[in-house]
Amino acid sequence: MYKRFALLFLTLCMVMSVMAGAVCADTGKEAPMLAEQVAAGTLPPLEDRLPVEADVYVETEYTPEETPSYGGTIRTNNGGMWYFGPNAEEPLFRLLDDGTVEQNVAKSYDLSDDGLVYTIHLREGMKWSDGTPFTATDCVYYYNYVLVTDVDNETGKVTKSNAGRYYNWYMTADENGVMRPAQVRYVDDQTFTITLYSPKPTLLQAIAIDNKWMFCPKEWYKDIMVNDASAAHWSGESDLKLIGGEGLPTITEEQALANALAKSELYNFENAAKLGDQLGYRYWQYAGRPTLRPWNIVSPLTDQTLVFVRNPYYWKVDAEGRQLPYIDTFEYVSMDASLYAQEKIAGNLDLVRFDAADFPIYKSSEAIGNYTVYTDIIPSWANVSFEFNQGYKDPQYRELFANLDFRHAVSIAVDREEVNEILYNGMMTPAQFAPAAGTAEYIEGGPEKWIELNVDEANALLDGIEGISTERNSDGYRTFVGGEHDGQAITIEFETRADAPNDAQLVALLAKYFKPLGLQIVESNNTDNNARNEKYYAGDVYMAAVNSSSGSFNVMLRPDAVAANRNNCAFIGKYGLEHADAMTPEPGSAMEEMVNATKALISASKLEDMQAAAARIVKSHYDNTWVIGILASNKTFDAVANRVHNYRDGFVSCDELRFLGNTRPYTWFIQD
Amino acid sequence: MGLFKSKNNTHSDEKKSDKYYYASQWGLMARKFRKHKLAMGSTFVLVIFYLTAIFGNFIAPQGTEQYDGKFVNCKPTPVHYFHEGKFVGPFVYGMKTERDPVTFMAQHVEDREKICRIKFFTQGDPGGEYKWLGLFPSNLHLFEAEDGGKIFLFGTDNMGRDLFSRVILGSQISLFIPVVGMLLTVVLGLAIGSLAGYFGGWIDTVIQRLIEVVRSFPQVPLWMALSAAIPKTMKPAQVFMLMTIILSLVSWPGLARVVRSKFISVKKEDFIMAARISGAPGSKLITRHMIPSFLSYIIVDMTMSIPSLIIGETTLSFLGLGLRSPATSWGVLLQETNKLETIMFYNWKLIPMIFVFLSVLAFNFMGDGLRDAADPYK
Amino acid sequence: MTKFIIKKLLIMTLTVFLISLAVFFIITLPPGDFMTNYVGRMLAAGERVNQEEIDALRRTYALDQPFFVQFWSWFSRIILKGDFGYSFSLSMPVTAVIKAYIGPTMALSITTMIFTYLIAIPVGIYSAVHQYSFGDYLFTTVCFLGQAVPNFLMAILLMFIAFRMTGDTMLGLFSPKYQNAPWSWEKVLDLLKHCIIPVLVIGLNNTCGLIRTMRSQMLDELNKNYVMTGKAKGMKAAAIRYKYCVRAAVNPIASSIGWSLVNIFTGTTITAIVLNLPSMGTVMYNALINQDMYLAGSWLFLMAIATVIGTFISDVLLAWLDPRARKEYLKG
Amino acid sequence: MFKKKDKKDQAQSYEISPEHILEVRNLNVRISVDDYLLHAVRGVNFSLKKGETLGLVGESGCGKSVTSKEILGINPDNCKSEGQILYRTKSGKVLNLLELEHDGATYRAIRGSEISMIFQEPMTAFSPLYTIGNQLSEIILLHDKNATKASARERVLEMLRKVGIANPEKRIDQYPHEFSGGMLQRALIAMMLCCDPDLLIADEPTTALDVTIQAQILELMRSLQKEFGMSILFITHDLGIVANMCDNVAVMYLGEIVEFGSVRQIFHNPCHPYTKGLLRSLPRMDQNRDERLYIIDGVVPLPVDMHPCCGFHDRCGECLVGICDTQQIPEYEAEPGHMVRCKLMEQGVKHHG
Repeated sequence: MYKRFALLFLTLCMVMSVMAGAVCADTGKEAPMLAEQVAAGTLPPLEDRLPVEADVYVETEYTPEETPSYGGTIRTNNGGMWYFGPNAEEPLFRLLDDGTVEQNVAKSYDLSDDGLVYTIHLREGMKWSDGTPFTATDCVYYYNYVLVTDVDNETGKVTKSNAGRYYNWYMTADENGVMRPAQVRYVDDQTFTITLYSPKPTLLQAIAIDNKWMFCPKEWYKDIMVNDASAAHWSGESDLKLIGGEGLPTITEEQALANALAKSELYNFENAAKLGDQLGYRYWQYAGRPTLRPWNIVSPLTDQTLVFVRNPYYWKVDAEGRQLPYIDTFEYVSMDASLYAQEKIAGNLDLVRFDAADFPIYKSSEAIGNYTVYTDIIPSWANVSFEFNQGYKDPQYRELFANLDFRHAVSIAVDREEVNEILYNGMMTPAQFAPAAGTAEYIEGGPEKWIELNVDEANALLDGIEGISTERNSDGYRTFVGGEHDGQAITIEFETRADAPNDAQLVALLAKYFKPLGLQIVESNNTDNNARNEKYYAGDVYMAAVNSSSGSFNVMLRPDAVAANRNNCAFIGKYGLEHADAMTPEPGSAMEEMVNATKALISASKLEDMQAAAARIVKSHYDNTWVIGILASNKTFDAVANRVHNYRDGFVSCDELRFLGNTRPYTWFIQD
Repeated sequence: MGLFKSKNNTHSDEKKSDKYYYASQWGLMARKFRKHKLAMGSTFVLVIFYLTAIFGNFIAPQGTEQYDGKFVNCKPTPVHYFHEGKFVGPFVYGMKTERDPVTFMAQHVEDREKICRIKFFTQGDPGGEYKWLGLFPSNLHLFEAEDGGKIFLFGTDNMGRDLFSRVILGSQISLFIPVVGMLLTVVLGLAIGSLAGYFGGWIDTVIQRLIEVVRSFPQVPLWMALSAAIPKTMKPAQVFMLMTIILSLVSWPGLARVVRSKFISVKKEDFIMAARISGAPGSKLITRHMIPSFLSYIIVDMTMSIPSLIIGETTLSFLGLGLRSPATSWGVLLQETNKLETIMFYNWKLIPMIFVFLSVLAFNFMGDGLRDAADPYK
Repeated sequence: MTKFIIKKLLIMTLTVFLISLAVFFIITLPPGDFMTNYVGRMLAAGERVNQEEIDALRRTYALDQPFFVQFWSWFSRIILKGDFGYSFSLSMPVTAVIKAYIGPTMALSITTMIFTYLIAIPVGIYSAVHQYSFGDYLFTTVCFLGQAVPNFLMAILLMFIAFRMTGDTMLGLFSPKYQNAPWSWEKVLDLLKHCIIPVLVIGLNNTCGLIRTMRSQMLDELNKNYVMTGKAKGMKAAAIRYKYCVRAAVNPIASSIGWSLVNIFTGTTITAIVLNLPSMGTVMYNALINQDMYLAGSWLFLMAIATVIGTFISDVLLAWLDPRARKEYLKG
Repeated sequence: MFKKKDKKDQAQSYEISPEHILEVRNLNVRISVDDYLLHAVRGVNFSLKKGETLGLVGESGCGKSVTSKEILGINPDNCKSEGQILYRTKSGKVLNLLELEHDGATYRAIRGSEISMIFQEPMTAFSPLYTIGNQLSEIILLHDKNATKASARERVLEMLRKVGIANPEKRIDQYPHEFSGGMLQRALIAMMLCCDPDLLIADEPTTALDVTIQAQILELMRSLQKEFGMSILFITHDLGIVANMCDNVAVMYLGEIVEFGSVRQIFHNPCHPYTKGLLRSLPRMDQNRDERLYIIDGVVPLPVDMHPCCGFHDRCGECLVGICDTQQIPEYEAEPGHMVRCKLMEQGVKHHG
């Protein structure tokens, strides 16, 4: 009896191992799912899909130690477009941890001696995910027709704020000091040039950080982008010359909308601006739009689970010549943030990112959930912080927020140790918002400034501020004196993020800490992060935020999160230069120095000037504590299923390096 | 037929059957109700719950805003009576917090060396001050551990707040919103229903349409929509009032409809006819004759409607659409249990659920008992 | 009958109109008109919005007009174009959102309803016929308990139990494995497995209510005089029960199908939020939290309409099932 | 003890007087209500001849309905009975009905076809959900194995005609709510006579109807009795009807038969104070208009915790303190066939007036 059973068992094992072997031990150069299509004749063979051999991108650095297998699905939470976007991002040049760039979509570049003309070389035979060729036309078209759409012919100034939306990497000062957009020109199918008005030593980094996708499929866009061919182009040149081919058809707004809708039901937009914004800028959310990415979305954005499937024309191979990526499918499941941990533990998510707050639960459940906790490095100034919108629309609140004593008072009213214990399991250290010791931008005493708890001093500071009362109303709050809000309690609303339950708790704690100061704190919860971001973009509709600014990876290369530039930087608010109707700071104010330093950084054409401007920005933070830091830690964590291989422990995770994208997900593979 | 008219029985002795026969309607109800053991038990439980809620600030060791950052997610502290075999009365051991070096999980362990006796009727810590019934300022608390000892009967939440205190303070909201809401419902339902039933005609038509419209709204989503519109800066007391209004706004039509139909049927009955013919004014007719004739029904119906109001409030708060922390209600407390890992690691946070469960069950049973008692045919 | 239906339909139209008025009022409840939001979004999209444009938009949405004009602009767009407005949090027309979620919501609701009736009617009959038996006490107790636990707690508890038993929390409608697999028996089984908890949670409350109603209806009927007549005729007790009592007791229950479906429909709201189901409930919740009132309002409106239609179905069913009611309805 | 077994081949056989169709011997019924045990029927004896009408008279709550339903075996399950109810079936066999299982085949075959019953409230005696025809033909289909739907319908039409329902072809397909009370009672009678029963129990069949209809229904019953030759057990509290309809009368009080006799005996020589009271409380044509109607003090008490006594003692004007309230009162024969259960009948007991 037992013998027979054992025999059966053995046979079963053998059958299974043979089957498993059939899946794992494939030595093919492409994924089985693609090989099937090739065999069926629905897809060209691999060599026709890759760029010419000399131009294929060979990924050597991240080659796994074990033999990788193709296939499988990775399932993670849907953290919004800025979570699933960067995971599969392919920029023209890729920014590296040390601040330099390397080849990516572009094969190489040449720089003229005067530092004004960049010649970019592309890969021959490279294709969009729908199989159409990717050429220099696509880059030139993108720049001239999608990115820079409305420039004044006379002055060369960008008139529509659409362009201001992105960090204006292409704006340089001409001989008269007027900022003018670069000229981007077609040379041949594998070559285009970028011509500047004055040198910009960090141009490639700027492109790598701020305009990663400096290309789009022209053929796909030409009849859905509004184009008034009768009017002269902003650069004064004909379409023909710009994009190196035949001219573009005339497309009215109605035609554009109709054509888009004809392409797919998913492209149902109410106006051309929306269409341009969604399909041109946030394109990776829309199924059917060809990309150069390793995985493309195939499901409508409304689906609960967004599915990204491999790009058969992906142009990277590993050291052995196998086409990347290894993993077939990425799934992003929408769910309430409170469910992440349990779904991770239950094994329904392969990857979840979390911070110190949840560390004990994830770490304790590693064995149950069959996953490993990895630690990532984040180059932050502070992980836990809060800040007030300096550009808030209400003048009385704006004046209060602008008062340094006010910020000093609230900073020393926070019991940092307690926040650490309650919210972060004591895993962080109390710190002000400043570059950490050991970094190039470090200022002596920066992280330690104003972090000693002293409620009495805080109250004394507030008592000294004009325009607010020293005595409290019946609820125990200070009120405004004079002005529109005369007699009303000072009530500050903090925006919190959807997927960060700790935000709400932090606000609750702040409310407790500020109650003795006589300040009322309320929380404004946003269930989806887009909603919060939109408020930031509007600049003047939110009052204050928690855990919004985390600092900068490198102020010179990426000032946005700490300088007066962006329209989504919480403390800057409407002072952000990207706002079409940006506020002008009062002469002589601290904010003016911040704005001027930012302007200096943007317009600098020499490396030293840039460094000097960056230092001014850091100093402004040191002097003004624009953002009030609470705790710092340079760590964040990932819980990754054990079946996912070739994941990197200790990688640097930040926006500039595209978060998880910095681990190059196309080199991950799954082995059950 | 009036063949034999009943008179006071001259021979009547104190026999059970006689009491059974001659008791008034209310006496009969009370008698029947007392016999319903489950209903009596439930009433007892509810009385205790409500008394606890009324004396909540005194019984709860902590106020709503108090917390202890050193004891986050602490499991319930056991109360001891014997130390090393010797009886010392109720006491808790001192508590030390350690963190696991690998997982950083906080572990709150008893310090067997340190004995903190439990004192009764003590002055609480600063922050525990309250005004009893909103009138009498006090900081007297039922019990407290000596020498800075920590006593968390139900453990603590993720802010280091004593769950026992919060359950009790939460009951002030969770148990009173339904009752106040119910009372509002009764007032609205009675007023509107009797208007429609008594006057009839176009008033009836208009009210009936109104009832139909309100009844067409699904209860929970409408609650959700209305609660979502409550401004966040509102004080808990105002939110409380708004919540009761919202709850009753949705539930009055049910009662109004019943009252209306009862009115119409009662209107035809002889004793109302008689009163009307004898010239009793309309208002007197309604309050003296008509409403008492189905008062028992209303009481039963209202008792039975409280559970859904309790569940409604709990659900809304749970979803973050009702009260917000630090104000507390059972729903607010249950917000934390939205996660599996909470149940896995901190199962004591489910304790508030027991109270929701018990109070709903108790109201159901009490309503059942009342209904059986009010039904003359059972 | 036709006259009755037409009359009911006319009243229904009036009710729907009044409902839409109430819904629109709720839409306008949150502070700050939706224009504030809209302008915010426009700015976010990189638009420079000037006063002229804002004014133009206000005119389109009739925001500069009194309440009733605004209402009419909203209402007429729904009636004439099927346009429910625009969801700002999801950046798409409300109609598209509803289209995407209505399927699963309906499927789940109908499954739950079938389950509800399949369980409630037999159990109610059993309980009534075997009044005060062990089974009766058991079911009655379960019903009481079932009604005492809020939906969301039941969902969490079942989720925990499922996790302890199977190692999976059974969230959503499919396991990761089958999420995007083509349809197969395994996938159907997987779907059914995932339906257990939602159906139980959504249905339990309703089922408990229905069991109790069915039981008391049945008890009522069992004590009616015609039962005596039947016995006097020489009918078997069971035959009387099934021919007369059950038929009579089921009538009000069967005719409650209309609003029962709506009950379940809305019951999914809370459960879906907790169990992460692809249902309108989750969408509505997020819309409410974000004060995306066009989306939330439309959903509320649809549910109210569903209730009206459900009530209508119930009325017609009752008239059809019960000769007395039929007569009464026909009369007036 | 009270459990009934439906034994097809009963070992015990019963004998009853050949002219009797029904004999009730020492019937006791106890009903448990809440935590009380009501002794609703206490040692009732009576018999019924073929073709005879027996009136069962008494106030509400005296046990007459319970007695009649016990004969048919349709009392609810909380009723426990002992004694004997002996019935001669159409086939001539004598059965003790109390031994039959309530829902058993034997009993069911008797109900409706041999013993029928018509009820007090015809409006609720029909299910509102089925047509009159459906409910009437059902009884035929149940008892007549050879009946088809068509033949049953024919029979129903015939019966409806017989009970005086106009336009039966139309009426047969109507629902009960489309009938008036009197019509429904006619329909009920038609239903119960469909199978030509030997014994008809009429439980206050006219109480819920108005006076003119009452007379019509009584007339109908009388004529049908002549035609079908059945016995009738007529339950009522209306002595006027008894005088019209019955041959014999049994007066019940608190579960006991306190007086039994022919109509003439009861009306002309009432012996029990209760019977006298009942008769005195009847309005009479020769009564002075200003004179108030006679009223018996008190109400029927509940038969709970019964100790040996005359049930009427606390309402009786002639009560013998120390005897009536402490002793079980035996039956006395006032004249042949006239039984009275009253201590006053005993020789030497002083009359109080």
